[in-house]
Amino acid sequence: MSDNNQRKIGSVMVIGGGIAGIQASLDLANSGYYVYLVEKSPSIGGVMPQLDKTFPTNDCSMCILSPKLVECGRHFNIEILTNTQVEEVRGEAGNMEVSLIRSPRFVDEDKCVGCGVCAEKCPVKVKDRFNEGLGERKAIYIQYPQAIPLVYQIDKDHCRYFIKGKCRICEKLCKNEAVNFEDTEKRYALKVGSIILAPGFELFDPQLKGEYGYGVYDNVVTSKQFERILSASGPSMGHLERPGDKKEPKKIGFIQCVGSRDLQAGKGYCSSVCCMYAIKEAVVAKEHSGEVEPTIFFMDIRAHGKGFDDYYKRAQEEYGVRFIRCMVSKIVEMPRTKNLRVTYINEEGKPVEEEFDMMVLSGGLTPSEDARALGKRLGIHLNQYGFCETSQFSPLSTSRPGIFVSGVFQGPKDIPETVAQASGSVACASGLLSESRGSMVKGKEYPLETEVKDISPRIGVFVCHCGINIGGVIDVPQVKGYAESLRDVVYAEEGLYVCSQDFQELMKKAISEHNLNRVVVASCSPRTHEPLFQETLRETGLNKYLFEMANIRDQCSWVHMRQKEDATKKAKALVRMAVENARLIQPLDELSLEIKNKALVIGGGLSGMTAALSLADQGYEVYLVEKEAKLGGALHDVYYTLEGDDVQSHLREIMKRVEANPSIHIFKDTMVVDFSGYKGNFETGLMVGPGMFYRKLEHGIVIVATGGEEYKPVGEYMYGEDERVMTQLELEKRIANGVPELSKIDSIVMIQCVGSRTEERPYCSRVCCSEAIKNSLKLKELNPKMHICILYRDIRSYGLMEEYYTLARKKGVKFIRYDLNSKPGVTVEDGALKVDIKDPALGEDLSLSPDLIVLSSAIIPKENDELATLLKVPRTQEGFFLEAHMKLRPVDFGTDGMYVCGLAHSPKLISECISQAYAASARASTILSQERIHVGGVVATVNGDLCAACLTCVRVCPYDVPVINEEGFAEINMAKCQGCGSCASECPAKAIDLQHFRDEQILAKCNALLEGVL
Amino acid sequence: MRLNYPPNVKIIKVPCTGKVDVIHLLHAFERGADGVYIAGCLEGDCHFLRGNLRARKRVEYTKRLLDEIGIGGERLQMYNMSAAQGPRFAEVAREMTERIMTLGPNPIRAKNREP
Amino acid sequence: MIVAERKPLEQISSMIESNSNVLIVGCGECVTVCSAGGKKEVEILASAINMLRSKEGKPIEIRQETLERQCDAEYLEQLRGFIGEYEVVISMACGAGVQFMAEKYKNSLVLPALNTKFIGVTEEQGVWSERCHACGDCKLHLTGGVCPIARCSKSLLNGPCGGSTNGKCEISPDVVCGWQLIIERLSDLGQLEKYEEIIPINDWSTNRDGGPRKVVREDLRL
Amino acid sequence: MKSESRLEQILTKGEFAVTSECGPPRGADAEVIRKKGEVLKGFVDGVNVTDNQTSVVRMSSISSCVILKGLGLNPIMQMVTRDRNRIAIQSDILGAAALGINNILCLTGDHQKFGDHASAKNVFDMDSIQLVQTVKLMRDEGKFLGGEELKGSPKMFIGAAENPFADPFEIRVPRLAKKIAAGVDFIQTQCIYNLPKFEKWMKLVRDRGLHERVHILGGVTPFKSVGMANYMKKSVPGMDVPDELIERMKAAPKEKKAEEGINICIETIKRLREIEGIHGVHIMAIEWEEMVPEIVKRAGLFPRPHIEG
Repeated sequence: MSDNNQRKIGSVMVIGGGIAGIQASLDLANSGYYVYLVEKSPSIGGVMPQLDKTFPTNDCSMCILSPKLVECGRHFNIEILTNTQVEEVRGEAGNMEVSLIRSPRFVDEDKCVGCGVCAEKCPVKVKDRFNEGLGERKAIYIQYPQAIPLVYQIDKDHCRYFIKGKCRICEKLCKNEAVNFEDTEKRYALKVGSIILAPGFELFDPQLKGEYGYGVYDNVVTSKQFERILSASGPSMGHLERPGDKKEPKKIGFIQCVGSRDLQAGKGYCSSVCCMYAIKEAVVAKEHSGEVEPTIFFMDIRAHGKGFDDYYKRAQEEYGVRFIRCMVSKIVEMPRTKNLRVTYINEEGKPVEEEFDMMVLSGGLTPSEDARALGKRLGIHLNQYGFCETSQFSPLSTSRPGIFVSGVFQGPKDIPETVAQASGSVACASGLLSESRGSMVKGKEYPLETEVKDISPRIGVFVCHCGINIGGVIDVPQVKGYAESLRDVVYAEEGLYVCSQDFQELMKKAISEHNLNRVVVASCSPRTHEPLFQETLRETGLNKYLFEMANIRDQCSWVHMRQKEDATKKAKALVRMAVENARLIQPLDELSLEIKNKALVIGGGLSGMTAALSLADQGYEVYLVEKEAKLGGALHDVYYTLEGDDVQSHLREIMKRVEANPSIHIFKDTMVVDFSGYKGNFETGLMVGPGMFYRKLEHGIVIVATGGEEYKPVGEYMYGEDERVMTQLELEKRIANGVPELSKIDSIVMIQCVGSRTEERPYCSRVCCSEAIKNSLKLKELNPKMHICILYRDIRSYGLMEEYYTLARKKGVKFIRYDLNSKPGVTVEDGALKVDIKDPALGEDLSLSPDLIVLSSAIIPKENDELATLLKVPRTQEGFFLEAHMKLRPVDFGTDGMYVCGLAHSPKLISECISQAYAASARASTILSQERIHVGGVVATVNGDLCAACLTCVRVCPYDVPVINEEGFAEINMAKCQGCGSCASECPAKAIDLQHFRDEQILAKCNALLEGVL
Repeated sequence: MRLNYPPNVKIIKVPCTGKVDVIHLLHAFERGADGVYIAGCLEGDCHFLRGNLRARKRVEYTKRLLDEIGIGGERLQMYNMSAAQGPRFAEVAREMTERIMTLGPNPIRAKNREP
Repeated sequence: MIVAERKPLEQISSMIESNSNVLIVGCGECVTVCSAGGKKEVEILASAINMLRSKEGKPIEIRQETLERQCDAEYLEQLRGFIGEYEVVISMACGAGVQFMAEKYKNSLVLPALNTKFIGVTEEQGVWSERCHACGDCKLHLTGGVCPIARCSKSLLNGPCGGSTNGKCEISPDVVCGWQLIIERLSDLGQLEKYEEIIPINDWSTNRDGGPRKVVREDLRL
Repeated sequence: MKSESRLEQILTKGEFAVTSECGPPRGADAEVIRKKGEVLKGFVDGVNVTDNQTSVVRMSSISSCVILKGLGLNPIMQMVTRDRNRIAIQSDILGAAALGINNILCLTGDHQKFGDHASAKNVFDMDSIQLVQTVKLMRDEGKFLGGEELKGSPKMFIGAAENPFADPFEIRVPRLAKKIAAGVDFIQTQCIYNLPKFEKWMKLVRDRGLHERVHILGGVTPFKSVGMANYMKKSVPGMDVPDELIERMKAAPKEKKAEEGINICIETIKRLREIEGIHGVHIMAIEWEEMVPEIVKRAGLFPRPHIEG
């Protein structure tokens, strides 16, 4: 029997615990696969925890990451393997054996509860790599406060015991006996069906660019260091100060392309994100202090993502960030002030010297040495820079079947693209392993829930010492005694670590012996520990909502360390509050609804077809709806890629696969005419052409892939008036069709940003620069002597496309810049085309007389406003669909079960459309793979008797959930309610309550806290 | 981050500041609280889209009510901060405590203490 | 709906200055919808009165109830069992409800907590505006569906007056000239010729000027 | 003749009529009104007596009219519908007629919000057009609104105001037509500063032949100062003051501002006389009655024609 006939293994290994690895793990685990998340450092999170804010929304990076970290950390089907590296992979796709090496942590993961006493007392201070060397940590440490797993680690290289053979203070202090100096390296192997690589990147080492003085001058920092300086959790607690003398810097310069677009440094690619992160850092610095004067030295501003150009504009106009288009030639430190004298050549070509307080080097992204070595060990092809090689039409597949890739290891990219690729790679793995879905996951059987509704409360209170974290400040026995005295409390106990495994057993015993029907734990924080205790409750047959926590550590002992008596008093109040609330909490039924395991994909272009195929591969039936009479959408107009792929043959191939796939039901000439339902249970009405008969579909998810098209710039640059003026796609068609006149042409002028980055369409269309370069190179193949001149504003050949920009220049394509306020003028003189332009670099007026003018025209969304209204999904001002979150939910709509991908989301390349389509498919699979979904819990419920049908809730709900039903009162669908409680707090009839946070409970908590005050 | 703040500050958890009702705020003062503040997410960062903006409006309304009642609207505040702004949280706790110290006890409580 | 607004707290509290207990009764209809006298407002008023009194060291016992409607006797009947225990009742209904409660409970002192403002609409969440004066003789068919009596500050039947400026009423730039609206509507409907018909002097006897009004449907009477 | 009004006679004869205005005092002193009357005597064909203008309480229009009548002037009683219901209005009309007042100017009246009794209840039992109808009914048909016949009908020359500059412009002419249909005999317009716009309006009036069915008197008010010009522009509803007039006032030397105001006024009157369908001028020299004789003289309207009887 060959390996191919073996049953595939339903588990996947994800290598790299950054945002890509985390997203991939969550999507895999939520769609029926067991996941090993392998991370070489002591905790997952990657680079995102180090960042302060994220562009273009200025969301706090840690805040948006944290929920994913926590979910990852507590997921049944994700096993996080930290301090671990992959040594070797044997076997084939579907059936692989991975050898792993785990280096010692010296702290037992099962015993450590993360209380941090060890680190408090550890005598050794070490430069903190998490803070990029700007702060200090102890030799026993966690990387950052929210680290997952929340387990300490001994830094062997700095630990006093390991160096001098004496100390072991941490061991003595750890009441849980978690410290283990005898820990050793371990080697073992695991079997998986597939592997997803997400090893991430490193920042280019700026010491390699000696002219900037990094490592020599105090106040030259890397962009990542600057992130830490800006961060509220950073070494200066969010105070903007320069490392040299802690002075607040006023003039801050940013140097772009440090280790990018630099052939000398061996980096011929663009790192894609540095422009935006530098702008963000400049803006955030400005927000820290209005005094700051940021300046960014750049070559081209590459703000090619969704909403980026707008951000760039605001940085200039609202924040007054100064942008200077030039390269800095050198930096010299002023000996006394430690200020930096920067020399650069300005746009007029004159050398300028200017003094700055601080310089930030925008370092490029590069695959880490470890990642490259890993790639070699796995036998996958890497390109010259060490990025994983992939093709345009399968951007997520490595050269080795069964191993997929996502994130920066595949090429430089920003967070949303990384997240999309992570989800996308999950769809690839899932497509491979769908027959084994669910075979490795761990389910759990719980006892039947005890009925408690009409039984009076019997409350058990468990008070935690948390080692000395709580016990060292608060008089725990006294709090326990006090708890016993409270109404309806029938049992109280204290424990050294209430969260420890043995205490859980004790808790279960107490619940059954004392017939407890409500449980209060007074300990650390529900943020990290609530799920653990709720799990214990479920194991004893109690509804998980019958649990309440008093936060006497994070909100008491830790913050009132020096006021021990007050802290004990407050702890009692917090316990009293928890008990009073526990008396009122009710078990909440989570309604279990069947899922319609079918998908609806709207739009039959590349993205829609890719998503449909991926869903079909994953084992789902798909309805694919296309407005036109044929599939393929905008791809019919593209003939080849920049890299040379034959697009039309790929298109034919994919269309054939879609048409032949028995799981895909295609509706052409079809319109969506009505829509209702919620995740797992949608209903969509179609008018199916050409007969226009009505068809109703039931499905569990929706993917919107309605696409985009090239803007026809009628009236601009004589387009539509002179046939020698055409768009890039029109030119491409001629090249592809081999129109013979083309090779005879002498000169061509291409104009960039036609209809993009304008008042009307302020966004960058992202692909036009590479499109122009692509067609120029093709024309140069036809006729190497052809004069080609590209008039541009910024060349945005991001990522590896930079190489082709370099190539085009080498082949003699001329690039001339223009400003928005002096656009090129196109006229016809004596029958000849004439282009007038003011070159801002030379300040001269140029006049060109090309034979052809090619306009790099914007990408606009396909007509979609009616659909948006039907689906109740939002769009941007420009008419692209708007995702739930710009960074971390790039293909989700705010409404659960609805996704977007491709050009309908924003302009993008073929490979990016494909990645997103896979991503949407993977996200959809997290719902479709379930048999039932549980809805309810913390949701708003309406008391129809009280409801005045006033519509307040209908208007207030940010998710449009409430409706007035046929009986004339408000109805809130449990499956759609997000549980924010806005409706409840505005209902003038008090007819709405948010479960688990009912008014009665909040008032009782209030009363309990304020007991004895009056 | 274990940053010290005054122990008189006690926290009632809600899923979103959008859940905070006028009556919750009044109730706290009715029961003798000297001051109440709402710590919501940064504006624009609401997980539930606009809960914190709704809360701010309700706080403004309740402040006026408290002025009418004679408790004083300045005893009620709305702050916006992110989960990563530990120092800001402690700073606000101290700021609010100082404000209340200056204002003195809730007049209801003061009256109750009179012999 | 009938739109109302809570009276200033000071006014309400001064009405019950000498009382030691009070029953606050909300109404579940119009005044709930316009957020003036529903269950939520009852809670807020109760809390506010409680604080006002505690602050003065004169505690007061407060009971809260909210009826489906205060303009129907059957609902008012629900107070029968306990209304007598209270020295004073504050009704958070419109003027009709307050009076009807007083009529039904002759021995109870019933006080208004609201100022009843007008018959109006919800222009947007939190904004209500007047549309109808209940004049008893609807003329909307003559004026493009915009009421000159309710919408013109002077109730002119042949407006606008000379004070109409930029489409706004002379009383305030924030008030739209009712006649401007009528003319716009007539013009949109292609009925501008109607404007030149003089609407004759009005018969106000159907209005409150004819005395308290009553509608009787004999067929419905029991 | 509908009445014994000198104004009616002048207009019927086809003479260019001159009226002016006189605000009653805020008190019971009859001398105030007499003094104002004396100034105007011989220079005007009628004097409007305002009725609690801008909702500020003053001596009643009827009694002031009687005083002026005693001086030999021809008072035009203004009556607003704001303060009286139809019972009081009809009663006052009868009373005024009995006292020899034979002109009435029918107005709606400013909202009480502007006056010194903002908390008053307004009446608005009828509007100005309905008031015109009422007076006509009493005069021509000898009936009360209630339908009963009256004995001794009030012979009043019926006037109304019209503001060609108010919004919305498209109904300004139809509105005049409505007033004519209601039975108005003469119209006094709002102060005219924007002559081109006024001429446009008059063209529309003539296009419908309305100028042949009613006597239109153009209203003018001299600026006393730049401040007044600005105030009229910005604060008086329905007033259209072109910027160039304000500039002209500003440009005038300090001691000659008032004179410039008079000059503008006189120029306006002269231009009004040229407009077909304008039968007279109504000079509203607010609290500046003493200037009326000079204006009348310099506008070439003095002496006033002699009327028999």
